[in-house]
Amino acid sequence: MARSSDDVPAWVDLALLPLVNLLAAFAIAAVVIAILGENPFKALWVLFYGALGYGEAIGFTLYYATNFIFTGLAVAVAFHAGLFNIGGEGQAYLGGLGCGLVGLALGGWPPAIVLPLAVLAAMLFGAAWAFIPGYLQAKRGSHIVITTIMFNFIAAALMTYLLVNVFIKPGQQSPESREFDPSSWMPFVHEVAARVGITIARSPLNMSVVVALVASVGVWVFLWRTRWGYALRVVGHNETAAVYGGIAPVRVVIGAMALSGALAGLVGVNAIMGDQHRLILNFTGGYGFVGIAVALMGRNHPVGICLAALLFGALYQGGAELSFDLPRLTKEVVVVIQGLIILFCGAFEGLFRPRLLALFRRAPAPAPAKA
Amino acid sequence: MMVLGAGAQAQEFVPALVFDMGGKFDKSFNEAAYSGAQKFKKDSGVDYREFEVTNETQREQALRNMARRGATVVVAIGFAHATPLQVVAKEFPNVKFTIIDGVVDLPNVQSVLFKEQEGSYLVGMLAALTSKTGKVGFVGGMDIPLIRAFACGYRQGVVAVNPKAEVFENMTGTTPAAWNDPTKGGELARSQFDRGADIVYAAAGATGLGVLQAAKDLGKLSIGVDSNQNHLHPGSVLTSMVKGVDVAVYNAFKDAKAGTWKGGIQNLGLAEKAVGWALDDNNRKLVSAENEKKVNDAMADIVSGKVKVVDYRAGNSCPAK
Amino acid sequence: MGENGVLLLLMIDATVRVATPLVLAALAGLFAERSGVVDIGLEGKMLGASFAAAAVATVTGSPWLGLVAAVLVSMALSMVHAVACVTYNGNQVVSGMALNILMAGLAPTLAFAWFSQGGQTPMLGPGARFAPIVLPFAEALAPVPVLGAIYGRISGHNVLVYIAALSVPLVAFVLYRTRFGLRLRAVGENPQAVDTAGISVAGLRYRALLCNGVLCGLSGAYLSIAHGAGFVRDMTAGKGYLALAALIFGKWRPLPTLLACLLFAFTDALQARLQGAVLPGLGAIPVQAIQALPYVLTVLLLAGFVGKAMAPKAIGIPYVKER
Amino acid sequence: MTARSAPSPSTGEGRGGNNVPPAIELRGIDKRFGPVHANRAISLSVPAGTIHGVVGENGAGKSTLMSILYGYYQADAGEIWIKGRRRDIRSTADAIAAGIGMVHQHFMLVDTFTVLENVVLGVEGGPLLRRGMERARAELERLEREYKLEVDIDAVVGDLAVGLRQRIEILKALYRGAEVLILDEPTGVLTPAEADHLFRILRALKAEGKTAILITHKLREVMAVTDNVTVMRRGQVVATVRTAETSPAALAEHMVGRKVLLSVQRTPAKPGREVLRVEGLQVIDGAGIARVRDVGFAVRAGEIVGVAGVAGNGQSELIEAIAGMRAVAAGRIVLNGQEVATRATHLTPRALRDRKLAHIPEDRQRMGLVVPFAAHDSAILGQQGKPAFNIGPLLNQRGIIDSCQHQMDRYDVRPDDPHLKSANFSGGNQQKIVLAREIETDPDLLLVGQPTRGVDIGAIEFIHRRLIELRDAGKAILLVSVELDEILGLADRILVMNEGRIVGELAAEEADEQKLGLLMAGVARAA
Ligand SMILES: Nc1ncnc2c1ncn2[C@@H]1O[C@H](COP(=O)(O)OP(=O)(O)OP(=O)(O)O)[C@@H](O)[C@H]1O
Ligand SMILES: Nc1ncnc2c1ncn2[C@@H]1O[C@H](COP(=O)(O)OP(=O)(O)OP(=O)(O)O)[C@@H](O)[C@H]1O
Ligand SMILES: [Mg+2]
Ligand SMILES: [Mg+2]
Repeated sequence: MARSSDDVPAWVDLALLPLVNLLAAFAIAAVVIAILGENPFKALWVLFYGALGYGEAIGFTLYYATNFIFTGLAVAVAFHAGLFNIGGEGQAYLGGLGCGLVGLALGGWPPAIVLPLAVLAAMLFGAAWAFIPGYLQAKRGSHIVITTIMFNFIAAALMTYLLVNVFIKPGQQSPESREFDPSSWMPFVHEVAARVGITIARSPLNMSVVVALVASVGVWVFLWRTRWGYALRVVGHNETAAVYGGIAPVRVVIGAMALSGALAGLVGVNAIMGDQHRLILNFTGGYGFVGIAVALMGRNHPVGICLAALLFGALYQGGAELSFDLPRLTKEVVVVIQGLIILFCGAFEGLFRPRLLALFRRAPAPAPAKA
Repeated sequence: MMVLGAGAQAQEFVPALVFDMGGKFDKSFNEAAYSGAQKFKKDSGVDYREFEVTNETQREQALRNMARRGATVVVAIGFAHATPLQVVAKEFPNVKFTIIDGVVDLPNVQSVLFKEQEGSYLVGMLAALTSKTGKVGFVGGMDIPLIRAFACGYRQGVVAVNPKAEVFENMTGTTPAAWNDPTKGGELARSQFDRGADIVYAAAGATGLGVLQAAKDLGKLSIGVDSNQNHLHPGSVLTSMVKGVDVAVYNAFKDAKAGTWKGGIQNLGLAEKAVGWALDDNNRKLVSAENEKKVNDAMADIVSGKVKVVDYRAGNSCPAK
Repeated sequence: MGENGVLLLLMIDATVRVATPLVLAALAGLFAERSGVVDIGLEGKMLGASFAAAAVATVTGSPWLGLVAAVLVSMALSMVHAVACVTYNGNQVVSGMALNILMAGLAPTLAFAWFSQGGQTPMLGPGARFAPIVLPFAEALAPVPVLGAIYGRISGHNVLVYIAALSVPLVAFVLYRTRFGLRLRAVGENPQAVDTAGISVAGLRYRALLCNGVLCGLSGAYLSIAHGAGFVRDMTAGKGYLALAALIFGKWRPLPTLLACLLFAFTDALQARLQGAVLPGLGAIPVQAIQALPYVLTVLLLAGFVGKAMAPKAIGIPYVKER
Repeated sequence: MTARSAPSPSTGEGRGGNNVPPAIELRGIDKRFGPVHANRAISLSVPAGTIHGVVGENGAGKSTLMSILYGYYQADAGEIWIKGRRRDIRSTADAIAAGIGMVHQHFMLVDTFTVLENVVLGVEGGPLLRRGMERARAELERLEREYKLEVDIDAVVGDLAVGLRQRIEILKALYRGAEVLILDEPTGVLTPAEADHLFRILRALKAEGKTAILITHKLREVMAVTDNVTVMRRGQVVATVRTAETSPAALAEHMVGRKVLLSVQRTPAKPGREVLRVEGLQVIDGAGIARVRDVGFAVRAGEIVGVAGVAGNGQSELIEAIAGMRAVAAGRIVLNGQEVATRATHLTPRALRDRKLAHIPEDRQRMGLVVPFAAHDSAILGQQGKPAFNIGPLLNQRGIIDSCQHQMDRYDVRPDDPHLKSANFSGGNQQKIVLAREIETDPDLLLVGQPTRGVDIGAIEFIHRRLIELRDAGKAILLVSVELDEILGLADRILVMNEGRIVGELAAEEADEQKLGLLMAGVARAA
């Protein structure tokens, strides 16, 4: 890991510190919960149990985490190329459209053909939606933050149009497409497990989670172990040095955005092929935006992103349980807790850092940094 | 956590309510559902469980959780619950489900639909009868079939009174924010007033609050939706197109408790008094006796079948342009 | 003046109303970003402010007290951002996102706890919000052709619209003509230069964020106690992001930023009037296409004319002297 | 070995009797940056009205010490005495108030500001700019006249050449009424004429009773202008001597702890085939200004061709055009007999590297390295596509690290840890990393820009030796430097550039500093 400080044990930087921050966030959240008249310990227990306490909960947590991994990776890849992609939401939306089209068109085909095609289509559509802002940034200098924000809105308009006017199931009032043929669904993890004789609780968790893990490893290998990833990082840090090093920033910028969009597009596979099995409105549910926090909290590193995604997945699922079991803790309170956690684990990361690092720096001699 | 098994169900009556994405305080149909449930709680002394969905994945989860945790009857608000309910209702054949605004064809599901077009027709008539400019407006949340049905009924009512009347129609947005953007709602209403409309009908959730406010600020009239919103700006809200979601929820709970709950599809309209227009002290002065009579006559005609109000959703088209 | 002229005036009117919160928020962002601190948290601060304004105006019946509350809340949130990003060198984007998410939850929670009206405040009566101000002579001039109509349109907005209009030259003046402005511009470009000139980088950024809080507070208050009449959850509906886009569009300069806000607002007003339009030969244009028009137009303009936006050089990078 | 002849840093002495107290006295200054111990118990005394030199190899802690005096960093321990009074300097504002001014090694200027705005920043004279600016303008014009520090007050700093930017830094200090002026490697970016000019200013200041501290790597300058000189090594003061009583060789030995060869030994060149040919080259920059005009020359295998010139006369653009980083507006470039660039087409930097071109850029931080990358990642910049560093689609991580380790050992990079961040190496060591990378590609043509800028003598000796070795191995080298010593010491032929044109070409034997100086200034023109 390239990022850990040179002079403290890596576990302090990567595990202890986030934990301390998490505790601080929970402490503040506990105060809020107490003010609202609930027992904070009970609430935190429900949150924790509801997220990880039993099979189905874990399934939901991992399902959400899958979405966050995709959008987190998307943000991170762009970030390493020096680009701030706020457009994950729109790219995910389009990704869903891409795989949805495959699901609708090739319903009855063998899964071995449909599923890879669906994944490919999701990536392609997501990439295409990010390609345009990338191209405009590289060639015309149009600021990527504005264009990707705009493309989120355009994607929403496009999808609403398509669902209301084109894909809507006739005679139905809900703007959603017909259901795909079950053969084209991304298999649920509980089904796959059942096939090999393991019983796990039923949840929307589907094989997309494997795609997410593969994507994480892939992104890591790509960024830190290939020349293309190398070129991308050089461009992100120093464009002049990139030109000097024989790298064409224009191509890298466009390529990085396309890759970023492709990763965001995979949300479509998880949500559409894996869970909804039909095209619907708003299935992106803000995952694209939260992906920004996930990426930055995960320090733009796939391992960190997976951990942060897990945290957010747990918050989504545990939060739902929280408002389910403790009616006084409405969905808004859950959002407050999420905000606090992002604030403390992300923004106030430096609050305890110097003290904690100082505590550990004294002990071992400045060892050479390990990769 | 999951101790409530099938055994407990037999004795205990546990009603449950799953709201749609806007949340229970959307000043619109979720809130109507909420007040129906609250009324039931007050009348019967039985508490109910509730959950507000915040993303698409939670719909199925929420319905299943309710059923699994011992709910006797689960009311789901909003058409988007139809597909997940299709799955969950099969899993829990002994649990009663009621869905509002959607159809699920299963024996243990009661599907409640409303003829929004009929209520909208009446307020459309009243708008046309009251308008001095012959121009009226409509502000919808999102361009979806449900909202088009509102708009279409409204247009039919307007045209029935004044075939030459002009109807301006605006949709707020394409994201969920469209239902929560009173600022934009206000602007859309103002744009219609600017073009000469003097009455605007809002069918856009909390966005509609901005429409009502704009009408009030400009001294024009507005028409509320879903709940009776006449009291929000007395003297400025011409009327409200009430949709009896509260009654539907109340009845579902009450019937389930009494054992008279029945599955199947209910398509509720004026005849069932499930939709209608609101006349109370707040808007009394705005509606002349003559207009009141005309609207009530039309209501009787619709109930009797003499006048047919086309449902946009039936053929994806509207006779009144 | 023909009917079209009147409609145009009315559209300009709408443009002004929609642009006001954008202008205030974008100028707020200008202070933060010119000082080198990314502010993606405009949305959250606006939301917090609009809640505070509505809540206090409801309780006290005074819009002015509501305005003060909005400004204070927004400043407090800016200070959270400052402590995180300036003192503790936290990630500025994460901090901003955290504020957005926090306020999206906190504002309705507090509203519910306070007013029990489901996460919104009661509708404000006329006295509790900023009413339109009729400028002097507006009535007298009304009969005068053209001029009367134009002046009539300039007149009749609420006080925050005029504040927003005045804040643009004011901010430009502060930025280009005052000591504070000079230092602000410097610290966003090269904080080391500021530091070695004997000025505290952190102090400057804190002050910039205080200004940011004030303007953001005004923007939020506009939504709930001037244009609107009460707080509704999520009522900012992405305006913070749009303001940020306008700021970037305007290349971090006051006047171009104003123009960008006006452009966004104008296209918005335009799309409201274009909905339902029928193109000869093509039939009715889908509503969604018209709704997407402002965004498409923005992208096209950006790609076609605006060229490369040069951000303040030190933006987003915490100022750390010792590695 | 510590030669403490004159001004002793010990207390008391400076204040006894009617002696003026020293302008600056540092006692026991200690400073750590995390694991790096940059200053160790440093004591230093600078008598008022003198010019005090500070020398030492890269990373010795000179800049750190001065930044502490200037209040930019806080010392972990130690005291600062100014004019015999102990002062608490907690910020640069305190230092400025105490009459200290500093010209930093890396300039502290706001590029988007005008000269005037940069100078008044921090001393605006009131909350509104207008009045203060007018006063400042008058005062600045006076200072410019008095010290002959001409710059256009309303020019935007980003458009100015480095030499001019330094003047602004000096003006800044003077404008703030500095009694003590610290200059951190001021001549690294100056031509001899500009440097001389600077020294005249320093002497003028001294005559007014002001004090100057001069950090430099150029012993010639130390000998020429300073009264006393302090030598630092590895965070410690190893000697403080009167300049008059020492010699460059002695100082150099103090600095590196061994004997150093101050001039390069070389045999005459044996030029072979033509490797690079440039004809009628014209390069136009982003602002539409022609930076290189009608330039033509050739470089043969086995020779070093030096390009001399005042910084900003088109040398950088020339090198970048040959390296494929800039478009060619007219003319052509031929490499190894093959046309590589014309107005119509030009090969990319990558393609040129494939054709055995290597390039040591003049600005290692901006171009040569990726500062936040680990050293081994910086060490493959430009070579990331090389088969040795790749296994199929993947980078050969082991190979890359090994290769970097190997290069670090061969080029004596310190610390020799490939995993360390590139930013954590001192300038000289960063330069060695770049040098190693480029030379080890075994190029036919090596473009070298300012190879020893900011590099200490030990490293300079090494770098010069490597370049000569390379030449002797039959490589063609095009060397751009503003250091005339360097050009005269290394080049076999010398081209002089002025305002984008080649105004003269001299063989090594016939060149001397004076001839070159005249050509560079654009006064003379050689055939
Ligand atoms: N801000 C900083 N944070 C961490 N380490 C630093 C910092 N500044 C300097 N150092 C380290 O402190 C040591 C002394 O650096 P300093 O810049 O004082 O050297 P120097 O003598 O000025 O060298 P040079 O001749 O290259 O300018 C070096 O090892 C350097 O890497
Ligand atoms: N000889 C080289 N000199 C400098 N950079 C190189 C060299 N070879 C490759 N690179 C850089 O390394 C990256 C990957 O190189 P590679 O040759 O594998 O690219 P490629 O497979 O041809 O793909 P593409 O050319 O489409 O980027 C490129 O971004 C390129 O900029
Ligand atoms: Mg130095
Ligand atoms: Mg290749």
